[in-house]
Amino acid sequence: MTNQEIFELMARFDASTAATLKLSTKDFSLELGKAVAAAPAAVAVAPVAAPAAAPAAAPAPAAQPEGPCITAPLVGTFYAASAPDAEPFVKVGDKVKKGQTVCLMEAMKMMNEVHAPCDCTIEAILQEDGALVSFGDPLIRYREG
Amino acid sequence: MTNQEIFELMARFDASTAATLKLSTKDFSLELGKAVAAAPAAVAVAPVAAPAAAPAAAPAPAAQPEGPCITAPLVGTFYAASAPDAEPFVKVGDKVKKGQTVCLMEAMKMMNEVHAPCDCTIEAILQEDGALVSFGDPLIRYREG
Amino acid sequence: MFKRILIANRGEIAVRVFRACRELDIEPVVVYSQADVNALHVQLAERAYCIGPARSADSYLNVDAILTVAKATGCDAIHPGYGFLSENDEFADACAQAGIAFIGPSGDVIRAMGNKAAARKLMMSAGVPVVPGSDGAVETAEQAKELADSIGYPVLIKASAGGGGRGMRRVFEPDQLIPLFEEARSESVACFGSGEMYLEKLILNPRHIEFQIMADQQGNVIQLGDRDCSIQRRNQKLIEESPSKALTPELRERMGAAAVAAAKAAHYVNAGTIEFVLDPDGNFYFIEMNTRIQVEHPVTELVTGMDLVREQIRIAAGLPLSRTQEEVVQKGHAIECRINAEDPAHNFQPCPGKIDFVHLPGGYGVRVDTGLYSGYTLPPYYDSLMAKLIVFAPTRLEAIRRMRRALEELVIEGPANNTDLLHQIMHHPDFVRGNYTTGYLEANMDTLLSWSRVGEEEAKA
Amino acid sequence: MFKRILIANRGEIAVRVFRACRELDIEPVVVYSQADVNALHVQLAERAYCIGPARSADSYLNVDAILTVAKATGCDAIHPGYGFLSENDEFADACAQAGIAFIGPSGDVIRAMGNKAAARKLMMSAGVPVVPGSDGAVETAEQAKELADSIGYPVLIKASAGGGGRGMRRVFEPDQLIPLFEEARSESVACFGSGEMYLEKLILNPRHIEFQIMADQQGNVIQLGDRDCSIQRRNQKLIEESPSKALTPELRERMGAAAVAAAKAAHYVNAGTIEFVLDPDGNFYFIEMNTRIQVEHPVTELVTGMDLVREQIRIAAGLPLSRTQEEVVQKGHAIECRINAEDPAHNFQPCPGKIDFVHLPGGYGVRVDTGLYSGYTLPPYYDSLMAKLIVFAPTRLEAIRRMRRALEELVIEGPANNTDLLHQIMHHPDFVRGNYTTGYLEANMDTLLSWSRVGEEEAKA
Repeated sequence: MTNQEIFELMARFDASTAATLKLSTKDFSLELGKAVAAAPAAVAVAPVAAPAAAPAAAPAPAAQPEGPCITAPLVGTFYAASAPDAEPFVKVGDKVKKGQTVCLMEAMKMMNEVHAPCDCTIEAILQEDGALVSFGDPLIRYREG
Repeated sequence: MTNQEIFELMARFDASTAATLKLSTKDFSLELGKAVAAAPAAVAVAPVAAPAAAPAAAPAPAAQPEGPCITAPLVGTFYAASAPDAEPFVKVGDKVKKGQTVCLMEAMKMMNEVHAPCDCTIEAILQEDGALVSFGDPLIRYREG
Repeated sequence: MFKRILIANRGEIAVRVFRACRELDIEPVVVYSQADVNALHVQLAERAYCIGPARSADSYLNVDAILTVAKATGCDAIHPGYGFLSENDEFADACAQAGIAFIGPSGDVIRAMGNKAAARKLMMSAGVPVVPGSDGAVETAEQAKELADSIGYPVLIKASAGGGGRGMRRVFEPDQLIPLFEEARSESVACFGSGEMYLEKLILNPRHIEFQIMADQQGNVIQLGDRDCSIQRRNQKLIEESPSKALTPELRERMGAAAVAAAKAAHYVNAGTIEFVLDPDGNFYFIEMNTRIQVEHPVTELVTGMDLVREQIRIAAGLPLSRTQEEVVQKGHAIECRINAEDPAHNFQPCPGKIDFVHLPGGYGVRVDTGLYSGYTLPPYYDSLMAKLIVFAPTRLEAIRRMRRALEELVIEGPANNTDLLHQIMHHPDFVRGNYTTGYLEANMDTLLSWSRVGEEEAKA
Repeated sequence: MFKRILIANRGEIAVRVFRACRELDIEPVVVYSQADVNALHVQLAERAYCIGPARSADSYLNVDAILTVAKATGCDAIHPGYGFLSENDEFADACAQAGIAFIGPSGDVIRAMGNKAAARKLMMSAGVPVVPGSDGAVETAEQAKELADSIGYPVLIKASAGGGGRGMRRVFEPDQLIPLFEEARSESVACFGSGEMYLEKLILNPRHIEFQIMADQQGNVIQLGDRDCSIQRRNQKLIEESPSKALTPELRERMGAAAVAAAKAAHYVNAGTIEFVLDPDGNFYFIEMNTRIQVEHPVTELVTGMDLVREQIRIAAGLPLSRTQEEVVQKGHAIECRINAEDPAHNFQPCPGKIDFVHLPGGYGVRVDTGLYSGYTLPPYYDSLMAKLIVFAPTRLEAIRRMRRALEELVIEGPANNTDLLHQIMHHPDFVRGNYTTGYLEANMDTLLSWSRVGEEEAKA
């Protein structure tokens, strides 16, 4: 890709409403991003309520943790251990085998085991024991190997 | 101004929502403009009405003519000549003196003479004879000298 | 009264129910699919939970996920909105088993009214007119002739296995009955391998008229007047109004009484709708009962001054109806237009995508129910309803004029939509006169589209 | 009926009048200053003319420019909105001379009601109570004492040249009258070089109650009920509601009758407002008459179901009132909040500027009148009113809850505004009980602001 081609791409990108552009070919890759944040989507937040009826502030979306994560396969309650007084399935630093149970998710009184997707090392437990967790939310961060 | 400073300015400008930037100091001037049009302002246009009640399409804002213009000093009716059958005050190509009457604007049955702001050559008559013209709208384009 | 309600829906109806909860000081809990993370109902809510991926079957139809959230958040009721799980008898049962109030009728009632044949029988027993027909299969052409002679012509012969017009014949003359019946049966055998045939009266140029019902757990049933929903495209309603121009006070009275009788026969509880077809001679026939809140409920709210979603919640909480039949008065005129992300000029192809800019109409007598905002991206996975524009005025003509100006104010930059088509209909002589049937849109589509094209060219010129 | 109306205003009221014109099939012509080229009323209009630069005196107050456009475009009427030329008697005269209907009362009526002393005398002659006082200057302290004794304490002594509290004294005890009078007079002489003094009854903890009047050219006068506008800051109304919680049916009846008597005495035509103060004992006194449509007219529209701007236009066209007094029924409860671009935390400093994003509330019982749209820049030259949020519900408490949820839905990204303050007021026990006077805001400002700060900190945490 010549510089001239890149400039053309940049110009098209500037004129479009896209916020990011990523392009990669065999021997070349380019990333463009606009400085202006996509404000409107985040904007429709209710004004702060009066103390008399103050609802809790809307839960901030969980910060995207760095590194791969095991995510919730369904909406439900997260349990780190098989029973309230039992040892957690995994702790930070544990090395686990692919398929090993790392936590439970309860939905409709059914306990669903969540398994490690590969041999890996546990880097962080991202949910509180007993918390209601949305579908797709990150549960446990890991590092392969 | 060093190039470094200009680059910084450009970066700030990119990140802002401003559409144009003009800067001038004693011995330096800079203009920046964004390619993306300020969409929202032009957007609140009523959908096309049905034929039964079809209103005329909203008058497009007069295209900004190139070159300096004599603009309407008040809202009123534009007259190119002193009477319906008289010769127009000026024609395209005429050379006029500063202060010379170039057209009339009628408001409240009062005729207001519009004068040339400098010695100049008439380049275009931008309004129809007898048209209602908004305050500030261009009437006559001219070239100095 | 309930403490916390889970709203098991999305789009404008989720926002509608959310508002009713806030106004009753009930905490709303909302759920959403991964495709709806930026939806307005999620933005508004303090408590929102993702229940699955975009596909409805995995999220908004996912009973386990919804009940899990309801229980974990301590909800004592679930509002199903319309569509999705709203007429799912098993979901209503599951809510009841979980000790959570389902804001709607019981699973038994949903089941009973969901079975067309059973519902038809129930209505007949309650003295509610149904479209006359064979009440099951007719064995021979002679039986069919006998039946057709007794119910009167024209009649419609239908193969029970039929579809797409195959095995179907309209019969206008008695002497055509037997040959056409045989023809239809042969076609059905050839196409579907079955010769089972039905017969029913063919209603020409019908209106779709429905009555809003509200019934409490104490056994009180009231009707809140009629809605004319005849402006449809392939059974999808586009414009609804109340009251209908087709009904005389006497006919309205009789149809309302039939609607109440229908609801009572079904032991109905909560909000429901009795749908009728009305022929040009003023004969009306029950078609079906919708056991949920309808998209078009706001027109009834505006003419009766009664908040139907609030009333639904009160009823589910065990409170009696807030009005008697005598206290329900239809006043003024309301019209609703459905703004859909679909392109009328291209066979109503759905047009999801980013809404770059939206400006909604406002002012006196205008109501907008929507999940749109500037910058919102309409996902491609669900229906194309973007917004409901509802107007109210003392008379029908004033309401039409108000709707015109509201449509003129509406600006949606981004996906194509049907705003212009709706605006053309508001100027069409047959609509203005109130002289339309369910065939209106098909019959006038070409005219309406050509008006739009002319308008577009004028705007460009 | 008129063919074409020029709207001689800007902002939300220009949009309001524009809508009324469209709904009556009257062509609206709008005018604007150079600062308003992107304003909503200009965007909506087919015919829009710039009448001058930003400064009001050169544009919206420019009588020649406005009449020039009206004549050149063939307008047969002018709607002045509120503010600007709406109570300018000479403009009303000029319209009449130009053969263009001024949508409001005649110049003579505007003049008569604009002169406070003359209006006061007229009201007294019509038997309408006015604040008891000296009806002109009092010469000596002894005369003042005699008058004060007759009208009862407390009284207010005022220097006719006074201002900012100088030369003003409140007198609660008879024996304080003479010394305080002398003191005030000395102060006035020292400060303003004048010793001319007035005296009037001091109304403690008053409510501001006003009645909407509508009068046709045939001499019929009706009143459309009351509005309570006591939530004010420095005489700027912030929240208005109808009906007032302070009035008994009997008192409402008497005040309404007084309002009609006042309008009849003034030979009033078109929409007007009679403003009263109401003391805690139920005594009411005329203060002034506003000879135009008011900002807060929508609350009356919602409780009476009567379109006031439409009615104004009909009256100006010579049509009789569309309702008799008996046909006017106040039903339900309406509240209006004025959303202003001003920062309550910084002494209500005006905050014009770019509106990056706006999301307006909607749904049942919510009306928004505004000129805002996403991307609009609020110019610094005019008043700070951005939007009016008006709700309607069967009862006052339901209306308050609806207003809370509407305020919660409202999002304005850009200039600071008073949304949060209004939301706090909707939760304040005195407001919820309807227990407030014109002193409410000053007395509770600190509490309300501290609530907002707590809320902000919680939101951050």
